[in-house]
Parts: sequence; C-alpha cells; structure tokens
Amino acid sequence: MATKDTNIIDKKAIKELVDILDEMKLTEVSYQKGDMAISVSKGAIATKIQQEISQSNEPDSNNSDTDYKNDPRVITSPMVGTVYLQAEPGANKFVNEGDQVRKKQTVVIIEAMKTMNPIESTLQGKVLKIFVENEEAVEFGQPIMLVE
Amino acid sequence: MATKDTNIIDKKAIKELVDILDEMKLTEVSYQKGDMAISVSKGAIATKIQQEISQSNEPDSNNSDTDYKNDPRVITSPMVGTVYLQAEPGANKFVNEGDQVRKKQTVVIIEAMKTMNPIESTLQGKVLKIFVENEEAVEFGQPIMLVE
Amino acid sequence: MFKKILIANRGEIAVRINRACQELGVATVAVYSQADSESMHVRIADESVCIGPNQVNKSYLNTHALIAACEITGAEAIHPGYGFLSENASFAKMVSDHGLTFIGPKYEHIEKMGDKIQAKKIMQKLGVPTIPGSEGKIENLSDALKIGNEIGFPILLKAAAGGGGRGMKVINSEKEMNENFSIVRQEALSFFGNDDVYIEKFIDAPRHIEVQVIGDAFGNFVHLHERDCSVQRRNQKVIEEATAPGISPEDKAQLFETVISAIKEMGYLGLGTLEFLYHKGKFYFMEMNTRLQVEHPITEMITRIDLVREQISVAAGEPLSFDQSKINPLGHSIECRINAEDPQTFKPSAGTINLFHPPAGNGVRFDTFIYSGYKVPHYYDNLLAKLIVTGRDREHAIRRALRSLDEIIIEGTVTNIELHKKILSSEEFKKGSVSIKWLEENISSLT
Amino acid sequence: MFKKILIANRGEIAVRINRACQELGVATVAVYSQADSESMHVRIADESVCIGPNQVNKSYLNTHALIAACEITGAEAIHPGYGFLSENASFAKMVSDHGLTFIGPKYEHIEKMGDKIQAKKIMQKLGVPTIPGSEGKIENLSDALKIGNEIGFPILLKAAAGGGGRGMKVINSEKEMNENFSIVRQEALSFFGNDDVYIEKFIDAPRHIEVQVIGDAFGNFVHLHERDCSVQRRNQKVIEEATAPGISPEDKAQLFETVISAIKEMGYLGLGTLEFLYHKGKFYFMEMNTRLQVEHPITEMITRIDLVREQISVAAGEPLSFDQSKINPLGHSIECRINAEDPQTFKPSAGTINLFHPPAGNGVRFDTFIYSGYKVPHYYDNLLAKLIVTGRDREHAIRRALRSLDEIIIEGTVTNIELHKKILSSEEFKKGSVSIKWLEENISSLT
Repeated sequence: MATKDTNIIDKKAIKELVDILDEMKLTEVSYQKGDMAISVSKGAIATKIQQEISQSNEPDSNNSDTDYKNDPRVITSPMVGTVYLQAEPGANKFVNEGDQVRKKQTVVIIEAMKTMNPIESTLQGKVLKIFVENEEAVEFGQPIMLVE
Repeated sequence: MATKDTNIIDKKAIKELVDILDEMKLTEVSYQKGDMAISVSKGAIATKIQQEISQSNEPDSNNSDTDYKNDPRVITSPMVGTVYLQAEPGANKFVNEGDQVRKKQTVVIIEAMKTMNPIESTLQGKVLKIFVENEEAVEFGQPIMLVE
Repeated sequence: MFKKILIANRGEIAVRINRACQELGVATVAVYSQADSESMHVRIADESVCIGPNQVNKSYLNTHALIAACEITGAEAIHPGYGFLSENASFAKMVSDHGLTFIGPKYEHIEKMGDKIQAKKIMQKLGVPTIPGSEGKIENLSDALKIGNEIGFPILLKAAAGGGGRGMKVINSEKEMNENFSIVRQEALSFFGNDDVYIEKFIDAPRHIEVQVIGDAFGNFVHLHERDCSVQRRNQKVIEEATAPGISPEDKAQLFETVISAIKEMGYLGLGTLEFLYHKGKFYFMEMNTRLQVEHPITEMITRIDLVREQISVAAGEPLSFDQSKINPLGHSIECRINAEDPQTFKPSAGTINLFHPPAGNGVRFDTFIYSGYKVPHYYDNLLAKLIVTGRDREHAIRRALRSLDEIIIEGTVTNIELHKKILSSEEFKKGSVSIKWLEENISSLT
Repeated sequence: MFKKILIANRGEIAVRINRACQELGVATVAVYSQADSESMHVRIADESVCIGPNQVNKSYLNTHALIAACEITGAEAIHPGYGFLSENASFAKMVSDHGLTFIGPKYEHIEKMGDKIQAKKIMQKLGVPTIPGSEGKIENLSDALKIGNEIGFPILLKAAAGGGGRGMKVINSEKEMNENFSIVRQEALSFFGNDDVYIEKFIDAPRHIEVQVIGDAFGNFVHLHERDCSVQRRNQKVIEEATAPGISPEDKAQLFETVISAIKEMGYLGLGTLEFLYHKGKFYFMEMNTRLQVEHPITEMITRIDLVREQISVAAGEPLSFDQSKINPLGHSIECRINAEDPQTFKPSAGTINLFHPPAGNGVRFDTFIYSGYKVPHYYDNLLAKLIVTGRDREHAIRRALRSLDEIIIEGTVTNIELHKKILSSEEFKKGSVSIKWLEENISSLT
C-alpha cells in the first residue's frame, strides 16, 4: 500500500464525505469544489430492486408532474377524486396559467362521492403551470398547479 | 494492451481508491482532481449475500490454510482421502518443515477407497509449513504444504 | 365476476388478495398512504391510488377516499383484508349504499358480531356453547359483585367493544371487583369510546381453537375444520396450526355440527371464524371474526381450498365451488408469524431490508411483501411475513418449519425468527396442546 | 434410517435432496467441484467436500472421489439425484461393494433399463405395450431394410446406448436408410462408445406421457399417476403437467394396472418412471428412468407424497408410508423449467445473478439454487429453477403460472421466462393435448 505522503488520492476528503453519507442515511453523495470532484455511494441494492420491480407497474402519475412531487411551490390535491377546472361546463376556468392567485382562492373543484369540494389555494403568486386536465382523476398528493 | 513502461492508466491511483472502497465498505467511489477522474464500483450484493449465507455453514477448511488456496508455492491435495505423513505408525515423516524437497519426491500418502496413494511433490525447495496433520481428512485442492 | 376490485389494505394480505384477483382474471386497484408508495402491494397491482398521508386514520381508514378511489378507477368491489375497515359495519353499509360490493358478510352480521355481548347472546340462542357470564352489560358494581358470586370467582371483566385481547381483566375476588370495576369501565371508555362491560367465567389456561366457515347466497354452508392458535404472547397469535392436536374427532365433529347449524340459521355470507376457548373437553364460544384471518393459509393448505378466491366468488354472487364432502383435511400445517421486532424487548423494529432470501421447497409457502431494498415504514403493524409449512403429520411439519426458518435471510431489521425456532424445538410444543398462557409463562426459559 | 447421506449432485436437485434429509433428521454431505464452492447446495449442507476441478468427469462423475468422500465423512449412503451418476449401474454396484447404500434401484435394474433394447424386450415380456420394431439390435443394412419394410416407413433408427433424445434419426424410405445407416452407427459409436442400433416404428406427433412408480422391499408397489411432458424443444422437456389432460380415466387405469404388474414382477425397488408415447388412444413404452426425475414435484403436489423422502426411506429398508388407496390426485400441477438461455438462440447463458426475487403465494413452489449475488458457472447445465404451480383445475393452474412468471425477478442473466408466458398464453396449449412436436413447430409464431 502507498505510504502516507505519496498518496495520489485525498482519502481524508472521501472519508468526510462517507461520514456525511452515513450520518444522513444517503445512498449517494457527489461533491465538487475547485478542481476536485468526489462522488461516493452505498447500498445499491435498494435502488436496483426498486427500479426492477417498478418496470412492470409504475404507479399512476403523469410524467409532467412527477418532478414536482415535493416542490414547495406546488398546490397538491388534498383528496382523491375527479378534478374540475371550471364551475360548470362552458364556464371560465377558475384559474388560467399566468393568473395571479391568492391564498384561500378556489382553484379547482374535486368531486368525490357525488360531492363537489372546492379546493382552495395554499399559495400566493403567479400560476406557472396547471398539471391536471378537466375531469381528470387525481389521487392524494398529486400536483395540481405550480405557483411562483 | 499498454506495454510495461508506457502504462497509460495510473493503476496505483485506482488501487488506492479500491482500498478506500473496501475499507469504507462502499459500493462506488468517484474521484476527480485536476485532469484526473476515476470511478470504481463493486457488486455489493454479491459480497453481502455470500457473507450472510456463509454464516450458517462455512465450507470445511482450516483457517490456517485458506489464505494459501491459490498460492503457487503450495502443494495441494490431488484427491479426496485421509492423509498420512509417514509410511507407517512410528516411522519418520516423509517430510518435515525446514526440509528441502525435490519434484516427484513423495511428500505424503493419501488413502482413498482402501488404497494408499503416494503423493509426489509438484514443487522444489524448502518446506516452510505443513498444513495437514497425520490422518486428517483432505478434500480436492486442499493445501498440503508450502514450499519456498 | 367483478371486472375490477379495489384492495383496501397493505402488506402481505394486500399482496395475497392481489394474487387471488390475478388468478381470477380480475383487475386490481391498490390504495396506499404516502409512506407506502414503494410497497409491494402497490407495485404488483394493475392500478394504484394514493389515498392519504402516512397516518392510518387519514389513509387506510379514510372511508371517503376509498369510495372516491373506486369512483375514479371504476372498481366495483372493495376487499378490506383483515384489520383496518374489515369489521367496520358502517363502512360495509356505505360501500353498498354507493352501489359497490363489500367483499365480506352482510353488514348486519358484521355489526352484530362486532358487539361481543350481542354476539354471545345470539350464539347462545343458536345453540353454540358459550362461557357462563352476565346476560348482557353490567349496570353497576353491586350487580357485578352479585353475578361474580353466582358464577364463582375468578371471573373476567370485559369491555363490550374490546377485542383482540384488549379491554379485559381477571378479577379473583369481591375485593378485586371493588377495586377494579370503575377502572375497567373508564379504560373501556377511553379506548373504545364505550364503557359497557360484561362478566364471564374466567377459564384458566384454556386453548384457543377456532373454526373456519364459509357460506354462499345459495344456502350452502361449509366448515373448513379448525385451527389451534394457542401459542400467543400478549393475546397476539404467534404460531397457528391446523388441525388441532389432541382433540377427539368426535368432539370436533359435534362442534362443527353446532357451528354449521348456527351460521345456516343466521344465513351467513362469506368467510367467518368462530373462536372458542377449549378446556377439559369443552368448547366455549368467544367471538366471531367476520373477515379473512391472518392465519387462513394453514386451512388452505390442509383443505386445498383457496379461501380468498372463494370469498371473492361468493361476494360476486357465485356458489361455492365445493361442498362439505370435498373437505377432507390432509396432513398438518403450521404458520409462524415473522414479525419485525426486537427478540428481547418485543418492540417493533423498522428499517431497510438490505437483503431478503425466502425459504422454499416442498410444502413451504412464504406469504410476504418484503423484498431486498424495501424500507419497512414504522407507521403500520410489524408483520413481515408468514411462514406456512405443511407436512404429512405434525412432527414432519415441525421439522419442515425448523429447516425453513434456518433458510430465511432477512437483513437490515431484527425479527422473531429465533423465538419461533425455540418454540418449535421445545418439548412441550412438540407434545402439542399447549394453552394460551404457555408461551408467556415459558418465554424466558425457552432455549 | 441413515445417519448421514452424501448428495452426489449439484444445483436445484441437490438443494431439494438436502431439504428432504433435514426433514428426516439425517445429516448431509455436499460434494462440489472447484467452480461450485459458492453454490447453494454447499452452503446449506451440514458438511461439504471438494471432490475435484470444474470439469464434471473429474468431479461430479469422479466415482473414486465420491466413495473417498463417504469414507472421510462417514456418510452411509449416496443420493445421486438425476443426471451425472444416477443411472450408472457400475457406480451403484461400486457403492454397494464398499458397504454403502446407493439411493436408487438395485443395480441390475439400472443396468437392464439402461440398455434401451433390453428394456423394451423386458417390458414387452412383462405385458407392457411397446412400439413395434426390431427384436434387438440390427446387424447390417440389409436387415435394417428388411425390418423397415416389415414395419413400414417412416421408422426411427436409434442407438441402443442413446437416451434423452440423442442418438436417433427418422428414416422415411429405403433410400434414406441406405444413406443413413452407417452414419447413425458411427455417431452412436463416437457419442456412446457403442454402435448397436435398433429400429422402431416412427410415431408422428405423439404425446409424451410418463408414469411415476415406487416400490419398497416389502412387496408394496404403487403408481403415483401420470405426467404429460409433451412440451419439448429438441427433446428437452420445457413444461410438464400432472395429470395429463384429455385421456380417459379408463385408459389411464388400464395403463397403471399394466405398469404395476410389470414392476411387481421385476421386484423393482425405489422410484422409477416409465415413459410412453401416446398416440390415438394407445400407449407405447419408450424407456424407464430408474431415478428421481426433474419433474417429480408436480406429482408431489397432486398426490401430497414427498417422493424424495419416500425414496430415501425405501432405500433405508423402510416400508412405504402409504398405499395405493391413499393416492387420490387433487387439482392440477404445472412445472415450468426456468433455464438460463438466450430467448432467441437458446444458447446457455451464464453470469452473476445481481438480483433474485422469487414468485410466491398459494399453490406456488419455486425450487432453485440461485440467490442474489450468485455467479452461475458455465460448466454445468442451464436449469436455474423450476416453477411449480398447483391449482384447483388446469385453467386455474395456467393462470397461477402466468401470474407467478410475472412475479419472478432474475437480473444478470437472460432466461426463457418469456417463452413460458407465450406457451401458457397460447390457445393450443390451453386446449391441452399438444404433441411433442408442437412447441418446435410453433415456437416462432408464439406471441
């Protein structure tokens, strides 16, 4: 094994990163500073089997909204049901992309068990994107719209 | 493949990284500094399950000889049977630690199916260590003695 | 037959039900809490719907979300599994009011059997032997003392709304009754929202014997013999077996006759289990579970009937695929509940299963939902898997269980596998016929 | 019963036998080649002995090493599994000459049944229907032409020492006989070290039906019904099922009677399988396998008899644990052989199993030796696992097989799982009764 002073690799930096990995229960960490970049990973199995098992049945979700699942700028569905973007057929949408919304403003209606549930905005700002289409089925936690 | 004196790959750096990988029980490490970038990884699952399954039943082997399993300096048993270090009870051993052996010299006898099979040395040199005891059962490939 | 079924459960039982649906050619909808998005039951279903956050009352017990999930997916029926909403009569009614089918008994039967006092009265009337006790709820301490003296102490003071071993206390004397009557009532109120209590004769160290039944809408009622679930810890079943050792065929036959006559009289639909205490040659009805049981597979193995398949068929209005004459138990089957729990403290253990390798081979079934890399959430119960072994006889089944337990690899969380090995290796278990107190009294001396 | 058994095999069958021994309380010795040191059969045995290098003739076929391994471990009996030395009469005799027990039939029976010409003669004499053909070996071309004309072309020219589908050719005319007679003999000589050949009537597109039998040393002879192994590719079985669909109970009963009478007359000991071609309501004896078969589990599932356990008991001089009256097949069982092979070229595939997750649930058995992280050596055969599913009827078993195939995860090597799905989904297979030519003729059009 190489002696201490002639090591090519900066073991100390890697060790620090591994400690962070363990402490934060991560499976992978990458770090880059100046001309140095390090990436370490552990426990590849978990990721692997999950990918494999998912192949046959990806839980329903729109490709477009999965990236935003944990985004704080997103209004998510508080319930399971069918979403309506307007109060009745032919009416204007509650909200259009580009509109400003206030907190507590009704942004969509979700129908569940024959009941219409007005869904209020939890955010304030400009609607950048509406992820759902009229009469689409939504599940709990599904992104409805992105607000800046 | 690169010729000896013009190695393109810095094997030493890779070796260091592999040592770190092993020591810190990682499955993957990437390291970049200056114009050098290395990434190494190992199949962690394989190692893991094998360790786990081995716990309940480690194939028979003497701790003392396992390290030498693939050592070219070792004479291994060419057959399954019971090893004898001397021709008959009370006689001198064929070979003692410290002796010089020649190729084709009988070093032990292995009894299998009531037949005595003289085992000849495949090596020449000084006997550093004899791994087996008299009347011990040996399997195929089991180290018999270490020759310098 | 239904075209699509929503499975309102998680874990191994959701996986079990999903498999039965697949084999029936029925599409499945899995529901899940946010903590369960990576769970096996979600991954193997045809569709899945997230119904709420991690807490069970906002997800798996969220009746509105479940009905809405049927609406958006077009599922025609709901299979509740066990636990959660499986014995919730008002949910069963709600399901039916929405034009959907609840895969279980009629809600009236769920309701009646859910009230332990009423259940006992009904069974008594139907000729099923019950434990001597108060006729209905006890109004006050003086009544309690009077009835206690009539039946003879020790007696059991039980919450009418209790179950699963919770909400009961042994009372050995008038003095203990004086001390405990209001405490038990108060506990009943705070745990179950109902302070009705009743009294039963306390039977010391009985066995737990239960009878599996099923009925269809065409007047067919069949029993699938009994299970012995006496190996318990804190009233939780640990090991179950079918059939029960050391009880004469005549006594069993008489019990089955009584049971069948009762459920026929009730017009019971679907799967049900009548639980009995067995002591000195006598059976005493305890309660009826109006749902699929955790331990149903041991009955499946010895009878070769797929209970979940039959349960779904019956709910779909089809007749049973067999009659009593086809039920001839063969061999002996044992189930070991593999829990994620600390072997010393019995505390539930969560964590990531780094590595999972199941036992296998002739006569071995391993019902589970774990896989290598699965993170066990700590929000739900700690049942990881059920090892079900079946052998030509009890001794063979025990040996098969032991070699199977040796084969299991579950890395990343502690389990009670070693406890199972100790139980199955103990001379007393091997002899058979241990009581429901045996494990608890011997757990520290098992080696 | 033996105290210790040496298992002279590897792979799934060595694991299977080890489990049976564990359940009997018998200690086990695994043997292995250097390539197999990490193999499951080594890991689960009580002891293990490395018997040689990777090549089979120096390890698993190394009779001296096997006997020596018994000597150093004190094993009293050798279970040969299937393949390797399982039908080697001189090895069986050598084992017995060394005071050990060969777990299999008497070596005389292995020897007689190993010679296909002699086997046919013996069975003919015992009243078992055989395929019309030459009475013994053919000396020369002119005899071959004469017999060919007597029986009527097409005929099959077969090497006496052949087997497993190797060493045979269909001859359609005198001309083809002229061209091929010496070629077939020469091939027989180079493959099997014996150029004896014989002639049989060629039966086009028959089914492969085989009967499982077992005999003990007390004059008990029992059949365990039949298996249909018609789904083959290049004479290798791909899917087997029990019982065989579309054959009348009367025809089966008559066959069983003939078979039992024959093995009783032989005084046959242990497990055996009589293989028949079935065509237009008639059975023709092909050969008898004097060993455990790969497909034995489907018979175990429908009869509930542990064949390996019985095989060991019988070899230990014990009587069978059951008689014919106990054998009442229930349900339908199907086995899919999961091979590591390229789905297009069918070339064997080796490699490391990065990830393995088995199918499970009611009615599912998965006999295998692989595990996550196992490196499949390329020296041996490519059978990775056997999926055995059992359902209430054939349709149920097929559905169960399909959902189980969907559950399997084997990562790191290609397998024939997709082929199994195609076969089980095809209308012709579902109808039942396909011939041994069906798969090969339809393999490219299965979707």
